Amino acid sequence: MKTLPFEKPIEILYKELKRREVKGYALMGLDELIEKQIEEVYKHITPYDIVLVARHPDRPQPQDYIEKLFTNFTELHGDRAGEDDASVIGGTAFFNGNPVMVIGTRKGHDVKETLRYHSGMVKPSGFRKIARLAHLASDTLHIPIITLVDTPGAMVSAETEVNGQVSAIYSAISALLDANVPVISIITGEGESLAALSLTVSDRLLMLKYAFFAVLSPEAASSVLFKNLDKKREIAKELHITADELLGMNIIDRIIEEPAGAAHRFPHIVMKNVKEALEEELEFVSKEKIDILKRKRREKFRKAGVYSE
Amino acid sequence: MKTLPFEKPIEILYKELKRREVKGYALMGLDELIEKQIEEVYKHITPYDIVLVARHPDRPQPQDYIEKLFTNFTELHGDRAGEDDASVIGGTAFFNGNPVMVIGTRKGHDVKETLRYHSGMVKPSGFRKIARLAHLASDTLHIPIITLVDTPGAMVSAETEVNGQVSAIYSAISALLDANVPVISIITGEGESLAALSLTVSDRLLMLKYAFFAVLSPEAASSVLFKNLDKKREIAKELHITADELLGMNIIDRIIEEPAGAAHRFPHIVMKNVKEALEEELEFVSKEKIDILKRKRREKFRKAGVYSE
Amino acid sequence: MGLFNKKKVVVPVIPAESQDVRVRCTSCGRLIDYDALKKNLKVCPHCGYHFRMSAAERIALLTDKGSFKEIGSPISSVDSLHFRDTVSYAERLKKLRDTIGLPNAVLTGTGKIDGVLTSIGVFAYEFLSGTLGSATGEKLTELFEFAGKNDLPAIVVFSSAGERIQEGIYSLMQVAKVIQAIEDYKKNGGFFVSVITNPVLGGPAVIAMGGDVIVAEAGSYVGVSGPRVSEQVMKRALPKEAQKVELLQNKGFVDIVVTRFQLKETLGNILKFYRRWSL
Amino acid sequence: MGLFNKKKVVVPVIPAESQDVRVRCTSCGRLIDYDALKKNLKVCPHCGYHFRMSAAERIALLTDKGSFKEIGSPISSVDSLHFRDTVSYAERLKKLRDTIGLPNAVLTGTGKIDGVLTSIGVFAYEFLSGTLGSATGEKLTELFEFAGKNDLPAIVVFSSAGERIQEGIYSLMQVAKVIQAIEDYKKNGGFFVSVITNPVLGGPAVIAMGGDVIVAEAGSYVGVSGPRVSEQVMKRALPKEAQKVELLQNKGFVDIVVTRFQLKETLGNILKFYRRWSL
Ligand SMILES: [Zn+2]
Ligand SMILES: [Zn+2]
Repeated sequence: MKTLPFEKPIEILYKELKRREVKGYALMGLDELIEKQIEEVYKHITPYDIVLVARHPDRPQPQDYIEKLFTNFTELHGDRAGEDDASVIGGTAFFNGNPVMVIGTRKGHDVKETLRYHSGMVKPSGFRKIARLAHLASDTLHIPIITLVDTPGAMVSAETEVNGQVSAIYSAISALLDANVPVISIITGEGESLAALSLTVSDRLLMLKYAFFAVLSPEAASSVLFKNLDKKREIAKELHITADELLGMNIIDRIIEEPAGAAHRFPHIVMKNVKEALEEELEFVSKEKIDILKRKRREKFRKAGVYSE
Repeated sequence: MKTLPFEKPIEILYKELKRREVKGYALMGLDELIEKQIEEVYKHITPYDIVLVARHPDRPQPQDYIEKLFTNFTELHGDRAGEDDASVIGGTAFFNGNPVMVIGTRKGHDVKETLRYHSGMVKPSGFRKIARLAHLASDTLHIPIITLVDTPGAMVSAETEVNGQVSAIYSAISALLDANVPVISIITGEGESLAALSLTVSDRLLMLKYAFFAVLSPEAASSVLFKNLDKKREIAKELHITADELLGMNIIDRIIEEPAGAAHRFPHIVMKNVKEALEEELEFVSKEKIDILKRKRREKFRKAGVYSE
Repeated sequence: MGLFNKKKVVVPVIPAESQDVRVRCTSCGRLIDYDALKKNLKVCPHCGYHFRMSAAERIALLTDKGSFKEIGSPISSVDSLHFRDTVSYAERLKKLRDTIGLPNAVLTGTGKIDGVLTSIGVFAYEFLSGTLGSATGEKLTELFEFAGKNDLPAIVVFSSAGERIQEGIYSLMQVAKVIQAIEDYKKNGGFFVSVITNPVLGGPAVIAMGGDVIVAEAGSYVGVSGPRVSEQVMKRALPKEAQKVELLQNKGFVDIVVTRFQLKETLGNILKFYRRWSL
Repeated sequence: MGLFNKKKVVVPVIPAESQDVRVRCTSCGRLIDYDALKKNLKVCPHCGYHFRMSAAERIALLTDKGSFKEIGSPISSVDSLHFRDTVSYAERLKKLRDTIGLPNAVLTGTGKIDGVLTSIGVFAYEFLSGTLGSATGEKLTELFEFAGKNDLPAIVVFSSAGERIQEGIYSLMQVAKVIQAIEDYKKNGGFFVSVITNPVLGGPAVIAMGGDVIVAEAGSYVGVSGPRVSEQVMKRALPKEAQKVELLQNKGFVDIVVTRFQLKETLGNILKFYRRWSL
């Protein structure tokens, strides 16, 4: 497992642990020490450290949650306009016995997957697929929509620009704004820029403890504001991108806990936490009338922002 | 001017006319003879002759009617999905002081134009443009739609198939079926196959005297049924493609007259006839309530076809 | 363009009660025992090539045993234009009624798929290549009207060479007629699942694109026209690969491509999601 | 890719009351008399390059003389996150209020265009590159609400570098907020005309795509992000041509591309078609 820079103190202990195991020495409480050290390290985690945790290649991604927490998943393909974007996965599935439409981004864990899903950067056809599946769930099947978000943003290339990237993003956002069914979103890892927005227009927005949600990546922000990447750590702090901060700002509705050491170390615990949170949220929205849910969703976006009159 | 095969008897007289003019001889009634000969030839015109007339390169095409009969034309471009198809021209314009959305196909008169508009064969983006402009006229601007049809059909190529030709045709047809404004269609030349259908879903369907409207071209029909082109003339008859026949079958609502010699010889007369017909039809649909128009449009298609119970 | 240069494959319809004991596979050329082929859902056991099925076979494949019931009155194609090509259309129709016993190119009814009651229409390719005539258009229209009235999902299994040339412009009109029925049905809460089997061309292909979900049988072709019309219109051959459902899935126009073995389960799985969540 | 290798051009904002008598054209490099440039609508008389206009100039260009009236109360951007980059955001805002006299990056009001009364919003690029902050989002939302209540068409002239980074996630939220306002407006019979001027990036570009008709000023660029963000995200430069409106018109995303000289007439011509036919 790749150790992140801020996890250095843990890495040394891990090495010692491995050495003792190999030589057959007694652990003498080293395992407990590691546990404590992990807690200590994660107690002082900074916003930019969280960005790195959120991007850890072994962190569970939306497709993993779909596989583990949903049954009867039928993947539906295509934007009906020229492409099927592999970075967006969506289809009908049962969650806890409830029929839902689940839509997620997909980054991939290894080089092969990463290449295939172009690192989870969403193409115009991906946004159009989101819009299409949202309409199908809302207008035809009448089933709730669950979105799972882990994306470094919309793809930016000559191809995606001339294929209508901005136009496609519009269609995804407006489809979810208008959905006549409950929408629950979970940011599981990276939640960057317009791509993240286009999947988080929802009635309930949840975030994993070590996920982040930002108008753009700290790297891009540093690049725009300072013309270099040196300030990405400082900017990460300025941007207010962590679950704790965003809950305080009323941008998100709930934090799904992760143990110290994060989801890449403890995927099963986090899966369970996501499952429980989703169960509760789905029960919650199921009890509300759709008119009231939609009114609240409307108000949430109508009121978004801070300004002075 | 290109003389068509069945017009041969006229060509000889034309040559004699030219010879006399060059030599300075008296015409001695030759011009009247020509007039009579034209009438005679067009009296015996066959369905396949009409196909050739409809395809005459000098025959006025939709873009010519737009230019001559409409004012303040603002061309609107694009399908919002990846392309602007030059074979479909559409936009807002005034006809006789009335704001309308006019949409036509475009074949081109010379080699350069023909290449640019790919002979009026409509691409997926063309059908999507038709759908988009129909929605704009119906749902946003609330202005009548006038379609002008002269097309050898939908383009069939690897590119158009993978860009969703059939899906795009569906969107054009359903947009016009559903339009909440009057739709008036005029077939001015070729009206072939699904491309012609997708522009003739209307409240009033008019045809020029020497236009034709067919499920597929006589050549293609001969090719499918006889595996060669030898029977195109016979099949043209079997298919019932002329304005006279289609009026009798209640497929079209009105024939716009052309003088013997047809629109390529007398464009000004035909332009005037089209203008008058369109004025009357627009007045007619303007007097009807849209609900009633739509109910009639629905019934027309609900009842389409002949079968036995 | 190497990808597009495969040879044209002619697909024979195997009569349900063939006298031949062995059949040569259209794709791999091997000889297959006919009974074995039938037991294998008419899929070549050697190469996986999907042979064509009749409408009756298709219904047996997809609906739960004994659950299929035809709906509506029988509606017959008629020779409205007194059309004649190599023979007269009237003669063709008479012969078809006598031999295959269908009055038009579509069979419509209700049935259960994995226990879910649905309305279903199946194109009969054995009836003039499943072409779309007036009677077929009327039956499809009635299917969607029936589905709407009875709050049922609608499935149509397509297989068609395109418009019924012998019915001229009436055939073309059916495309708009059926689309109108589909759009009405969908606007009033319907759920339409298109199933593409090999091949679906012309008007029926346009109609198939109305599916809320589009499922295709592996190796099928769907597109605006067949090779003859394409060559006539474009003055050049259409690369057949461009109409293959596997490619069209990548191009975003087909939701799911499955083999015949998975088709029923896939459809059942989708139907289970229709209006199952109580608002 | 030769098409995509043109050099990046930096576009200066020329202050309305410049002290310089001559300006060097960003595109052709020639010196232009400033008064002549202003008289030529800030279009280079040599090469046709369109210099940027301030919000006030844009309103003067498009609305009939004396017809423009601002709507709503002044709404100011605030430093909600106590954001600091090279300087603090609070300081930036103070300085902007003192120098250019705008409280946020958009000016909204009503005016006549060729005699047709319309609601109109104009992005002020001179206010932090027209970036989309909370105050800007609120003003745009109010514009569409006003247009809906008063049965007016809505025109927005876009020019923006994207999201207001200094307002963090609040800036991103404005994209959904304004789209919601646009969709409500359109559903209730509104008519929204987007005008793209150089450049429109990020969230504002997304919002601009909501236009029922999209008009663009010649030579403008519109797309998902600027060169710096693109390079950061993709690890390679974005060919700028891909965001050029002339290309995007061919790609079907822009209805009309016109020079600045034709812009007002074009808009007037479109507005004349709104609800002019009595049903
Ligand atoms: Zn085989
Ligand atoms: Zn210049």
